Amino acid sequence: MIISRAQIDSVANLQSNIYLLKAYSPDLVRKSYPGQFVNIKVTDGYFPLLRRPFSICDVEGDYVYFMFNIHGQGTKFLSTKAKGEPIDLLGPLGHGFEVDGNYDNAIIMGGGLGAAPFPFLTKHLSNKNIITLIGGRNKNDVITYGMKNVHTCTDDGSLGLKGNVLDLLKSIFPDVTGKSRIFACGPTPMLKALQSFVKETNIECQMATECAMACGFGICQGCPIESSHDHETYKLVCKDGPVFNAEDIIL
Amino acid sequence: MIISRAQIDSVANLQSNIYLLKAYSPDLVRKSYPGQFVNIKVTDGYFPLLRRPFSICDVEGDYVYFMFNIHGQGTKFLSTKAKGEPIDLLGPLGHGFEVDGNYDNAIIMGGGLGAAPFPFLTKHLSNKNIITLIGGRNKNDVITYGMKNVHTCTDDGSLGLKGNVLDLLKSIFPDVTGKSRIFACGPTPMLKALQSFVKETNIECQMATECAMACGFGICQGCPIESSHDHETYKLVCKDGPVFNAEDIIL
Amino acid sequence: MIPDLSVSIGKLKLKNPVILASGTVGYGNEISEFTDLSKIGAIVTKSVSLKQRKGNPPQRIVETPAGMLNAIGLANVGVEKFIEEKIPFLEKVNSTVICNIAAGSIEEYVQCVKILDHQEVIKGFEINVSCPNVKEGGLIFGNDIEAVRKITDRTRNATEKPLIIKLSPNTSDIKLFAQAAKSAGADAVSAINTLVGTSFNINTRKPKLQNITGGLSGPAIKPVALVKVLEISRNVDIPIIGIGGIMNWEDAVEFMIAGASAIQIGTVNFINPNAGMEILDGLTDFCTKMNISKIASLTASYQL
Amino acid sequence: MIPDLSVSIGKLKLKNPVILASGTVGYGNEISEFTDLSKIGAIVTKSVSLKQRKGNPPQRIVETPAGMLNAIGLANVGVEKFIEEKIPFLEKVNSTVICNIAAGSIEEYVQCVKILDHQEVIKGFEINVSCPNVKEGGLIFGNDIEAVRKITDRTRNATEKPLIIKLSPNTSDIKLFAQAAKSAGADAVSAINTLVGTSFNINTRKPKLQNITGGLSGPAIKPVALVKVLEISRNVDIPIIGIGGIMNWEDAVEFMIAGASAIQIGTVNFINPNAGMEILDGLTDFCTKMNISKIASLTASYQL
Ligand SMILES: Cc1cc2nc3c(=O)[nH]c(=O)nc-3n(C[C@H](O)[C@H](O)[C@H](O)COP(=O)(O)OP(=O)(O)OC[C@H]3O[C@@H](n4cnc5c(N)ncnc54)[C@H](O)[C@@H]3O)c2cc1C
Ligand SMILES: Cc1cc2nc3c(=O)[nH]c(=O)nc-3n(C[C@H](O)[C@H](O)[C@H](O)COP(=O)(O)OP(=O)(O)OC[C@H]3O[C@@H](n4cnc5c(N)ncnc54)[C@H](O)[C@@H]3O)c2cc1C
Ligand SMILES: Cc1cc2nc3c(=O)[nH]c(=O)nc-3n(C[C@H](O)[C@H](O)[C@H](O)COP(=O)(O)O)c2cc1C
Ligand SMILES: Cc1cc2nc3c(=O)[nH]c(=O)nc-3n(C[C@H](O)[C@H](O)[C@H](O)COP(=O)(O)O)c2cc1C
Ligand code: FES
Ligand code: FES
Repeated sequence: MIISRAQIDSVANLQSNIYLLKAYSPDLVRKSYPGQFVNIKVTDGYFPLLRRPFSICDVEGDYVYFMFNIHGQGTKFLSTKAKGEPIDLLGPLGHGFEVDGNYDNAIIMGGGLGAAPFPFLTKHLSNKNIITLIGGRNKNDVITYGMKNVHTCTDDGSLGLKGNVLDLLKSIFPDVTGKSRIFACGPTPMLKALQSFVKETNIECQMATECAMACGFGICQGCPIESSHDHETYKLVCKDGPVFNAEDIIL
Repeated sequence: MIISRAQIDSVANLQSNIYLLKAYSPDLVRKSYPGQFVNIKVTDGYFPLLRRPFSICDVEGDYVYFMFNIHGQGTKFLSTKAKGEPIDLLGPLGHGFEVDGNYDNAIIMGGGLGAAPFPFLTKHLSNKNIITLIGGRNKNDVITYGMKNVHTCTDDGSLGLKGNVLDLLKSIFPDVTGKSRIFACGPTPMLKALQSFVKETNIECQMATECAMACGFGICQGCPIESSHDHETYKLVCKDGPVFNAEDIIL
Repeated sequence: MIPDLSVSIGKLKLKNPVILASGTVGYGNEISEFTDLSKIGAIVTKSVSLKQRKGNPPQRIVETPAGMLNAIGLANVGVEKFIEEKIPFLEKVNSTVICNIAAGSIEEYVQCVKILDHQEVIKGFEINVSCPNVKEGGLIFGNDIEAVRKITDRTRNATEKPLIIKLSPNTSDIKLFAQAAKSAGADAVSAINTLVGTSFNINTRKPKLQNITGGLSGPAIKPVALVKVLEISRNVDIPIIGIGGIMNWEDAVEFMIAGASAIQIGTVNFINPNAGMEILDGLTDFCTKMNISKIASLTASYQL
Repeated sequence: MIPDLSVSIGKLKLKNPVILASGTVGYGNEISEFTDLSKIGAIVTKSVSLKQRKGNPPQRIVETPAGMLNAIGLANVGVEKFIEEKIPFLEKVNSTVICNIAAGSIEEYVQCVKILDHQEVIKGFEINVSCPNVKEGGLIFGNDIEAVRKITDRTRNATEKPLIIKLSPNTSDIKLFAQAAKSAGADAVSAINTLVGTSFNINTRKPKLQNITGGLSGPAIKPVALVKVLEISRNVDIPIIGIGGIMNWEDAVEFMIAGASAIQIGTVNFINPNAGMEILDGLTDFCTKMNISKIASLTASYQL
């Protein structure tokens, strides 16, 4: 956990509303792990006041990548950064995906910008059979950047299967042999549906969650998530997560 | 009085900390008069919240110029504007200098950024004998851009007379023949000293004043200035000024 | 479908819920160069007092993070000049006028209302019991439930026109004040006036405002204003005009959801004097998109 | 000249006036990765209550213009775990600890103080009578002078250590509360806790915070916090710890001028967890430049 005064290398427009920010930050890169995130100060001053959390999308040499869409004012500011500008990155934060273990198939499932952490994760899964399932509302939403063996789906059928990623999973799952572990990231309704599916089918599943955050590293208590095991206290998305085992949390 | 969504043509660094912003705004130019000002929205959103008032420094064709130094966050934002960016200008505001009248010498006196309105004023005084007196703390502060027949002075003697603009005025005044009118702009202590000088010497004098403003056009009552004549009510710098006859106000 | 933007604030009917707040539009003449006063729901005048007031000496304005402090001190032309010099313009531009009144004594409030009651262009009174920047009345009244009750009661007897009491946020329990206003006969309450604040120059160690303290307005106070509106709405059955940091149509909708029947915009007028019209357009689009046929249905539609 | 940054808050002596505010640094462990807790004036713990508290369900955080709302609901580990799990770390890093206590009853406050009084690392207690986000105690206490007096009196009898009462800004007359705290034996008051506020999602019409209302902090509230400090300073002879929207050393100086003997930083820690050290550096430079040999001379040095 450091504050890195990194330098922007580029902000590229990947597709429609999706941007990829590349910044030079050797110190951050060295410590980063897939599924972790960084809390970014989007302007110099205190407006907007809070940092914005983004998954570490990828690392390459001394560069770190973030993927985002223009959502509100913070991401708008980010999208206008120019080469050479400094950017203040606090991270890496939280617990990422657990890739080690005894399984054959790494099934990566992302909805919309849930794809953000997967380029980095993909690199760490080189010894597994990767199956990537990416969904979106329509084909402009489907992000496949930096992923392997991708199957797609869309709500409107404009690309891939017409349906959501869970439908997609169900459609391919009968053909998958060996032991599987699911790595998921996306909107809460998607994660919820997936959670009950893996409960029934008993598949290992890790999911990256999201919630409003003030600090990102455990000092504000702003990011509670209900634990399945201990009802006396919440877990913190920023510190105990953002990646949880599906059976450990109540969404 | 309009809100003009103008376009930045350039922001040039004139000297040390002094910038010149050039914007395309035919509609504003057409209505402008020397000594008037424009209330500028320095960013897109509401941060900083208030507009910033700046004298109309000059107009040229369809372009309007503003001169400023980096003072706080607002002027910092202005200094980083790039060609083609839009800028929101509310103006022209207030009453400017009265140039008409029966006098021979137009004595222009500016301290520091008080020089800002004078390039434009100079153009409107083409049929007068212009004598321009510009002072600053040191030579980096002395702005002579767009002015004619300039005499300078500095507090530290690094340029021109060592002393303030009033000293400079006193030093040249014995040589001035004919009827004079003074046009002054600068820090309040300078204007105060000048005010008592012209009272004693009975010289016509108009001075551009400054004060904190919220609206710039008379709706907030935020910019009072004491009148010499009516003590029951204040005048408003933004509407009744910013240029006043020296005898009409109490500084 | 063209949504119906009209709203009722007690017996005061407005063509739409967007009102320009007292002290932020003078008496309408300057701002009319930027916005169409005949289309805005209503305009509230700068607080008028019986006699002309000079107001506080400068500096009167300080910018703060997402807000501003003002200590104007109720500078105004007084009732007489208001009638002679300001009302004719407001009549001419065909705007719906709510006259805001400030006073140093209960008697002065009543006299002002009586003198102004005959003016046809005035469609209602807003009683400012809450200005933090004058010494005699203002804050002291605004923080004293008995005073608010008395002022409401006495001004109520002086006019049949809609009577709105403008409440101070600088109290621990605003609903009690709303309740007092209601029980003494007010048609509505406005919430909120500015929060008391200050600011120092660290080099001179002097307050930046000559008056030492001032009133905080602008986006910074929006969360506080919203909770005051909600608090009144949940506890007192009286129409509320929501005020405080409204910059755009989204903010306006938020206040209506929290309980406001109409909203006032203040500080934003200084920065964007056409904000009122833009908010109106935004509200129209929002209602259309959301299939809201009557905007009044937004009022207190919170889902708690 | 190296300026003397030490300050006294009643009988509590600190090496400098920069304190990390309750609820914004947990129990110190996470933030210690970014800042040197042994160099900071003091750290105030997250409010501790007798039993562990789960706190409010999410969403607990909303950003607002130049501020944020929180409705954490005093989530904390409880006194027992605090002693077992948190105090050892604070001892190890050699930080000056002020323990903040929250409770639902006067008895609970007293019990907490009694249990914690033996802990040597705790150099003083800050009693939170003003949290707006819990139902039983909090706001109700904070707005009731008698309750504040009783809590102060009873906790005073439970400890000899410096006792600081943290005041609510959600009252009309904070000086009366400071006076009550003083007369019941408090060594100092902290001002201010957060302002009550809310925020709605205009599409769902639900409050963004699950708790409906939350506490507003950050730069937005600075002018309000400053005026509360000034008000206490001008009226009550008690040391004040100034809190509210402090982001940098200039803000810290402003609070000291307005009457604060020391200051606390809260929200800024979330954004810049090393802000405390940066403020210290800024204060040192400022004192040096201005030839201020003792920073304590800034306190209440306002020129009104
Ligand atoms: C652990 C984590 C990882 C994330 N990774 C990514 C990523 O890789 N790419 C990406 O595009 N987005 C990601 N998000 C969501 C991203 O943080 C928000 O889209 C972003 O904060 C929006 O900021 P804004 O100023 O543009 O929007 P605004 O709507 O203006 O933001 C207003 C406030 O709401 C908060 N907020 C808004 N949306 C969200 C959200 N979905 N989750 C949490 N807080 C929110 C903001 O932080 C801010 O405080 C992640 C969120 C979390 C918690
Ligand atoms: C009629 C008029 C004409 C002006 N013309 C010029 C000009 O041509 N060139 C120029 O450089 N400056 C001019 N100024 C001053 C200029 O407005 C301020 O320098 C500018 O507002 C500073 O903004 P900031 O955000 O950089 O500083 P900040 O210190 O961050 O501003 C904080 C607040 O204080 C106000 N403020 C700060 N300094 C002044 C000041 N001197 N006068 C009024 N308000 C102030 C700002 O408007 C803002 O609200 C003029 C002021 C007035 C009233
Ligand atoms: C400069 C200024 C002057 C004001 N004068 C008055 C006034 O005379 N009477 C009054 O009732 N309210 C007055 N107000 C308060 C506003 O009407 C409004 O209640 C407050 O500013 C909050 O709204 P806003 O955040 O939209 O500005 C004034 C506000 C400002 C900023
Ligand atoms: C997320 C959060 C949690 C807080 N929790 C507590 C708390 O447990 N006890 C307390 O006394 N104050 C608490 N506070 C209030 C702060 O200590 C401080 O009084 C307030 O935030 C104003 O200061 P700031 O503007 O610097 O943040 C909390 C503030 C925030 C933002
Ligand atoms: S975001 Fe602050 S504790 Fe998780
Ligand atoms: S600045 Fe608003 S009236 Fe002059």
